[in-house]
Amino acid sequence: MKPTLDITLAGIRMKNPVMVASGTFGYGPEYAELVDLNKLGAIVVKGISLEPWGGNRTPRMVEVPGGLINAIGLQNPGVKGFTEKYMPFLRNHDIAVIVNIWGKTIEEYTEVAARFDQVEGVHGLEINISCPNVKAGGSSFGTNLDSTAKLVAAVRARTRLPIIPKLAPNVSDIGAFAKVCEDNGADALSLINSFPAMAIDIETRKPVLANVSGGLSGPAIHPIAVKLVFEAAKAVKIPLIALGGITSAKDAIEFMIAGASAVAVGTANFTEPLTSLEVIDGIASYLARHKMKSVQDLVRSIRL
Amino acid sequence: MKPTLDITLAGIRMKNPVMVASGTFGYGPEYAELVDLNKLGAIVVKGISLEPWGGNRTPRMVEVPGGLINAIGLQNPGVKGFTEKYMPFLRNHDIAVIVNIWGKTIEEYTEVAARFDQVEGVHGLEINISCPNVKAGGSSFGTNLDSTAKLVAAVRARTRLPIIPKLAPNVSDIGAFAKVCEDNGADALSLINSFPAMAIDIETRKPVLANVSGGLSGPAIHPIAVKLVFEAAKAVKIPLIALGGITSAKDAIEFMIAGASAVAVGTANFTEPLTSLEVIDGIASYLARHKMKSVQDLVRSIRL
Amino acid sequence: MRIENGTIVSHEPMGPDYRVLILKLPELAPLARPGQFVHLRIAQLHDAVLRRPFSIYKAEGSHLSILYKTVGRGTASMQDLRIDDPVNIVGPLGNGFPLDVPDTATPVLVAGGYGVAPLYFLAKRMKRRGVLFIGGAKAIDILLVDDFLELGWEVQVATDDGSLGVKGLVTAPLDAWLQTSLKGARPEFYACGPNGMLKAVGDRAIKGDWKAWLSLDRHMGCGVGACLACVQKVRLNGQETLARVCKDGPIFEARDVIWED
Amino acid sequence: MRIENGTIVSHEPMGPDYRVLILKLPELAPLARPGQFVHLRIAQLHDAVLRRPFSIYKAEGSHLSILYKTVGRGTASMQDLRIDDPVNIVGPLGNGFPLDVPDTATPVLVAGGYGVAPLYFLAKRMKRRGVLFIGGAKAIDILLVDDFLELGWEVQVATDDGSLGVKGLVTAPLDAWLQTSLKGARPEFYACGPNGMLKAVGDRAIKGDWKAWLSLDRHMGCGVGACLACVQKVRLNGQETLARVCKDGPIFEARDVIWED
Ligand SMILES: Cc1cc2nc3c(=O)[nH]c(=O)nc-3n(C[C@H](O)[C@H](O)[C@H](O)COP(=O)(O)OP(=O)(O)OC[C@H]3O[C@@H](n4cnc5c(N)ncnc54)[C@H](O)[C@@H]3O)c2cc1C
Ligand SMILES: Cc1cc2nc3c(=O)[nH]c(=O)nc-3n(C[C@H](O)[C@H](O)[C@H](O)COP(=O)(O)OP(=O)(O)OC[C@H]3O[C@@H](n4cnc5c(N)ncnc54)[C@H](O)[C@@H]3O)c2cc1C
Ligand SMILES: Cc1cc2nc3c(=O)[nH]c(=O)nc-3n(C[C@H](O)[C@H](O)[C@H](O)COP(=O)(O)O)c2cc1C
Ligand SMILES: Cc1cc2nc3c(=O)[nH]c(=O)nc-3n(C[C@H](O)[C@H](O)[C@H](O)COP(=O)(O)O)c2cc1C
Ligand code: FES
Ligand code: FES
Repeated sequence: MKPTLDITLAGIRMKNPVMVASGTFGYGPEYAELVDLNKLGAIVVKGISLEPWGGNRTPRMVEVPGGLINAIGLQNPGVKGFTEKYMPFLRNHDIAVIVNIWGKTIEEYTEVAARFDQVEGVHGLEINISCPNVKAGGSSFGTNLDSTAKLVAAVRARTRLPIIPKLAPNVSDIGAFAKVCEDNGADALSLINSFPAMAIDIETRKPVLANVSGGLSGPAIHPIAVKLVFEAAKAVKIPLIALGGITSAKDAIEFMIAGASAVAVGTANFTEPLTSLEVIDGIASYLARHKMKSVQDLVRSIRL
Repeated sequence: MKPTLDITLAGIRMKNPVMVASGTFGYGPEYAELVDLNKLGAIVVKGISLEPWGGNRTPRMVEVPGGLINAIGLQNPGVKGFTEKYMPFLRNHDIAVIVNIWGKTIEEYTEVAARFDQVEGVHGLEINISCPNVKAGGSSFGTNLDSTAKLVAAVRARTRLPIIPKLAPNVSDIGAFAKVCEDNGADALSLINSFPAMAIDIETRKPVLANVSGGLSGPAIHPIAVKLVFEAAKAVKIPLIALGGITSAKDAIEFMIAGASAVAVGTANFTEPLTSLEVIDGIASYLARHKMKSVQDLVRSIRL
Repeated sequence: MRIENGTIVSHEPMGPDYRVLILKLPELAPLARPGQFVHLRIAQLHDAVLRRPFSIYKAEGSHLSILYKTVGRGTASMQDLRIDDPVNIVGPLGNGFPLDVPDTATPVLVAGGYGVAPLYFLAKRMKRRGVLFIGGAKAIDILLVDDFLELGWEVQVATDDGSLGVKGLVTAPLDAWLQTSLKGARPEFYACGPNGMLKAVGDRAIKGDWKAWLSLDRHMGCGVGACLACVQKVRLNGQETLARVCKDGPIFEARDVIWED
Repeated sequence: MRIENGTIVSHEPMGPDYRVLILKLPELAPLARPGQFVHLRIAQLHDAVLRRPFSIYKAEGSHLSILYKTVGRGTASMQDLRIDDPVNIVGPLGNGFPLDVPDTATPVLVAGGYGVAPLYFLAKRMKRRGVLFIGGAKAIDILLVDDFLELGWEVQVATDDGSLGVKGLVTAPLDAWLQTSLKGARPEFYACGPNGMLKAVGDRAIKGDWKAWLSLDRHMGCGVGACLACVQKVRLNGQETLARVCKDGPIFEARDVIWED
C-alpha cells in the first residue's frame, strides 16, 4: 500500500507536507516552467506589504560556504499589485497558497492581513516577524516576546485565515516565542527565517552587501534549525513548518522527526529547482521502506 | 619594511593575533609535534573546572556540511590535574597561555579563577559562560544579562588575571551582552562559542549525539560570527577575540576588519593542523600587500 | 526554459585564461537565442548553493557552448570537468538580443573580454554584417577575431596595454569610426562587457539618437526572476522601476537603464 | 607524527567494495608501526571539516598503503582520486600493536572486514607465525587470504551467508580451533573488526587467561588526542578512566576495556 502524504495543517489541506519557502520561489510563475506547481504541498509567496516596496540596493546576495547571505530587503508589489498580477495564476493551480506578509508597524501588518481576508484563493498567512533585512521592520518584533505577542494577537483579530508566525532564529529561548505565538492565536508556526550574517570584502574592506548585513540561509544553518524545531516542538501543540537548509528528503525527514508537520524548501530551489519534488518522492519512499502508513507517523517521532 | 604582528591584548603580550581555540587544541602537547607552539599568539586550553569532569557519553561529535556538532561535555582533569600535568609543558614554551574555565555555579567559577591566580605561567582566563553542552552549566548564564553580569563581576573580584568572557552566539542582542561584560570588569571578550545544534539519524530516528544536541562549529557559522563581532564592536571599547569557522587568513582578516583585535582558530585545527600558522603568514602578507605597518591598522577598519 | 542534464562533448582552452565548454543538451540547445544565458550547476563544488550564469556562445543542433574565463572558485573548479562528465543546466534564460536590425542600420558590436561570446552567437544569427569593436586588458583577452572576419565582419581591437590593436579603451576606435566611417548609415549597437563600457556605448547611442542593446552582468541567485537579487533600476514607460536582469534582461536598451554608480 | 603531502602511486580495487590506495610519503611511511593509523584529508570534499582515519595496511620504504571500504560520502569521493593526485596525511597515529609475542604464545589474529588490513601489516612485521580468523558478510568481504597463506599463516574463514568458509560468525571456527588445536600452546589475540567481535574475542581471552589486543574503531575529530571525541571507558591501574582511542589506543588490551553498550 502506498503511504499517504496528504496533511491538513492549520486547516489548510495539502497534497503533501512539502512547500516552497517565501522569497525563494517568487510568486509562482517564475519556476513554473521547471516545477509543476500542482505537485507541491503549498507555495509560500515572497513577503507582501501594504504598499509596493523597493527593497535594498544591490549587491543583495553573496554566496558563502554552504549557504548565501541575502539582503533583498523585501521588495514586493504590495497587496494590490500582488493580488492583481499573481493571484489569477495561482488560483489556476491546485496548490495551497500561503501569503507571507510583513509591515513596518503593527497597523500595517493587520491591514495587510485584513485585506487578504477578502482575496479568494489565499489559504493562509505566514507572518514574517523576523526578517533580518528591513531595519524599520520585522526584526525587532521577532526577538521580543511582548511585541511578538502583540503583533500575533493583533493580526489574529483581523483575519479568519490561518495565521502562521515565522520565527526569528536568533533568540535564546525559541520555546518561549513559540508559546507566546500559540497563546495569542497562531494556528501554526514557521521556523526558521535566515540568520543575521555578514560578509566583508577584505580587499576593499567594505561589506559585500549594500545593506551591510543580511540573512544566512542554506545547508550551513540546517543543524541549528533542527535544534530550534526540536525545542519549539516541546513548547507547543500547534503544528510546525520547518525550514532551513533543506537540500534532500533526508533533511526534511530530520525536521519532521524533530517535530515538524511540514517543511519548506528555500535556498535549494536556486541550487536545484527540482529539490522540492525530490523531497516529496524521497519522503514517500522512506515511508514505504519504513512501513509507515502516513507521513503523519513521522511527525515528532524522535526516539530519545 | 615588514609589518608588525605583535599585539598586547588585555595586557597579554602576543607575537601575533592568532590563537588556537579552547577545546580544539587540547592542552598543548597534542599538536606540538605538528605545530610549533612558539609561533602562535596564544593557546586557549580546553575548559577547566574545579574538579575533574567526565563529560558526555559517546558519540560526542558528528560531521555536518560545513561543520561539526560536538557535545564533548567539557571533560577535563580539573584545576589541579591540569596544572600539574600540563603547565610545566606550557611554561616551557614562548606562548601566551589563556585558560578557559567553567563551573556549574558562580562559586565554582570564582574558585577556579582564584586558584589560577596562583599558577605561574597563566596569562589570562577565558570564562566560558556559554557552553551549549553542559545542562547544569554555562548555557543559562550566557543567555541572560543579569547572570552574565553577576558571573563576570564575581570572577573579576577574585582574580587579578585578565578575564575574557566568551559569549554565547544564540542571543538577539549581542551588543547588550558585550556591554554588560565590559561594565562588570571584563578585559576583553571572546566571541563566539558554538551554536546549539542537532542531527538526527533518520534510520534509527534517534539523535546522533548521545547528549541529544551539541554545538555547531566550522565554516558554516562564520558569516553569523562576523555579524556578531561587528555588532559587539559597536557596543564596547574592550578588545575582541573573534572565532567561528576560520579556515584561512581571509576569514581572520574579515573578523579583524569587522572589529576583532585577535582571532582564534578552532575546528580548522582538525581539518588542517597547520591552519593557524597559515593564518599568521597570510595576515603578514596581506598587511605587506596593503602597505599597512601594523596588524592593529586592520582592527575595526571596516569602511561603511 | 528547461532543466537538463548535459554531458560534456569537449572542453578546450582558448588561450591561457579562457575555455570553451561544449555540452550535449538535446532539449535545451535548440531553444537558445543570442543574448540568452544558461545557469550551470558546478556539482563538484559541494558547498556552493548558487549556479553560475554564462552567456550562450554557440548553439548548433543538440550542442550548446559557453566560453568562460576563470575568475573565482566556481570557474576554477569547472576546469576539472572532463569529457562525458554530466553537467546540470537550466536555460535558456533571459530575453536575448532583438535579431531584427532595421534595414537601414549597421550593426555595431562592442565587446569586452568574454562579452564577445554572446555577440558572436548574435553575429551568426544576424542577417546583416557589421563591425565588431573588441577591447580587453591584454592580447590574450581578445578572442574570436578570426571567427568574426570569417563571417565577413570588420573587426577593430583595443587593449589596455597596447599588446594588440590600439592602446586604450575600446571607445577610442569606436569614436574614430563613428566620426569617419558612418557616412550617413545609422549604427545599431549591441554591447556586452563591463559596466563602464556599456554605459559609454549607451551614452553615444543616446547622443546620436541610435539604439544600443546592452547586456548587463549582475550577480544572480535564481536566474529565473524569483529571488530579486539581480535587479537594475530601469525606466519603463516613463516610470522608474526595478527590472530583474535575469528575467527582464539581461539585454536592455540604453535609454531604459538608470545607472547609479 | 608528521603532516605530509603525499601523492598517489596506485589506486586499485580489491573486489567490488574495497580499494587499495598506495601513497608516496617519504617522511611518514618509515615511521609506521602495525596497528597505527593515518588521518586522511579528502580535499575534494570541500564541505567536510573532518579527516578520515584509516589503518595502515602496508608501509614499505617511502610507500604507505591503506585498504578501504566505501561506506559514506568521504570514502565515496575518495574513489575519484587518481594517480599523482596530492593527498594530505597526518600520521602515523595511535599506539599500535605490541610486536613482541611471548615465545610460548601462538599469535591468533581475528579480523572483520577491512579490519584485516592492520593485521596483515602486523603479520608481516611479526617474527612468529600463527593463525588468522577472518569473518565478513559475504565472500567479497574476505580479503587477503592468499597473502596470509603466502606468509605461512593458517587461515580460517567465516561468512554470514556461508558464501565462503563456514557460515556464521568468526567466533565459530575460533571456538572450534581453541578446543581442538591449542594443544597446550597459549594463544595471544590481535583483533580488529566490529565491537561485537572485539568483545567476543576479549571475553574468550579473559576466560582463558590469555592476552587480547583489540583495535577499537571510534568516530574521530582530531586524531591526535586534543578533542576528546573518541573516548572509551577503560580501566587503568584499577581506576576507571576515559582513554582517547586515537592517542591512547586504538589498541587496548581486553582487560582494560569497559564495554558499555
Ligand atoms: C548574464 C551573464 C552572462 C555571463 N556570461 C559569461 C560568459 O559568457 N563567460 C564568462 O566567463 N563569464 C560570464 N559571466 C560571468 C560569470 O557568471 C562569472 O564569471 C562567474 O559566475 C564567476 O563564478 P566564480 O565562482 O568563478 O567566481 P566567484 O567570484 O568565486 O563567485 C562568487 C559568486 O559571485 C558570482 N559572480 C562572480 N563574478 C560574477 C560576474 N562577473 N557576474 C555574475 N556573477 C558573478 C558568482 O556567480 C558566485 O555566485 C556572465 C554573467 C552573467 C550575469
Ligand atoms: C582507527 C581506525 C582505523 C580505521 N581503519 C580503516 C581501514 O583500514 N579501512 C576502512 O575502510 N575503514 C577504516 N576505518 C573506518 C573509516 O574511518 C570510516 O569508514 C570512514 O571514516 C568513513 O568515512 P565516510 O565519509 O565514507 O563515511 P560517513 O559515514 O559519511 O562519515 C561521516 C563521519 O563519520 C565518521 N565515520 C563513519 N564511519 C566510521 C567508522 N567506521 N569509524 C570511524 N569513523 C567513522 C567519518 O570519519 C566522518 O567523520 C577506521 C576507523 C578508525 C577509527
Ligand atoms: C533570497 C531570499 C529571499 C527571502 N525572502 C523572504 C521573505 O520575503 N519573507 C520571509 O519570511 N522569508 C524570506 N526568506 C527566508 C526563507 O523563506 C527561509 O526562511 C530561509 O531562507 C531559510 O531556509 P533555506 O535555508 O532553505 O533557504 C528569503 C530567503 C532568501 C534566500
Ligand atoms: C570539539 C570542540 C570542543 C570545544 N570545547 C570548548 C571548551 O571546552 N570551552 C569553550 O569555551 N569552547 C569550546 N569549544 C568551542 C570553540 O572554542 C569555538 O568557540 C567554536 O568551535 C567556534 O569556532 P570554530 O568554528 O573555529 O571551531 C569547542 C569546540 C569544539 C569543536
Ligand atoms: S537572479 Fe533571482 S531574480 Fe534575477
Ligand atoms: S579524535 Fe580527538 S581526542 Fe581522539
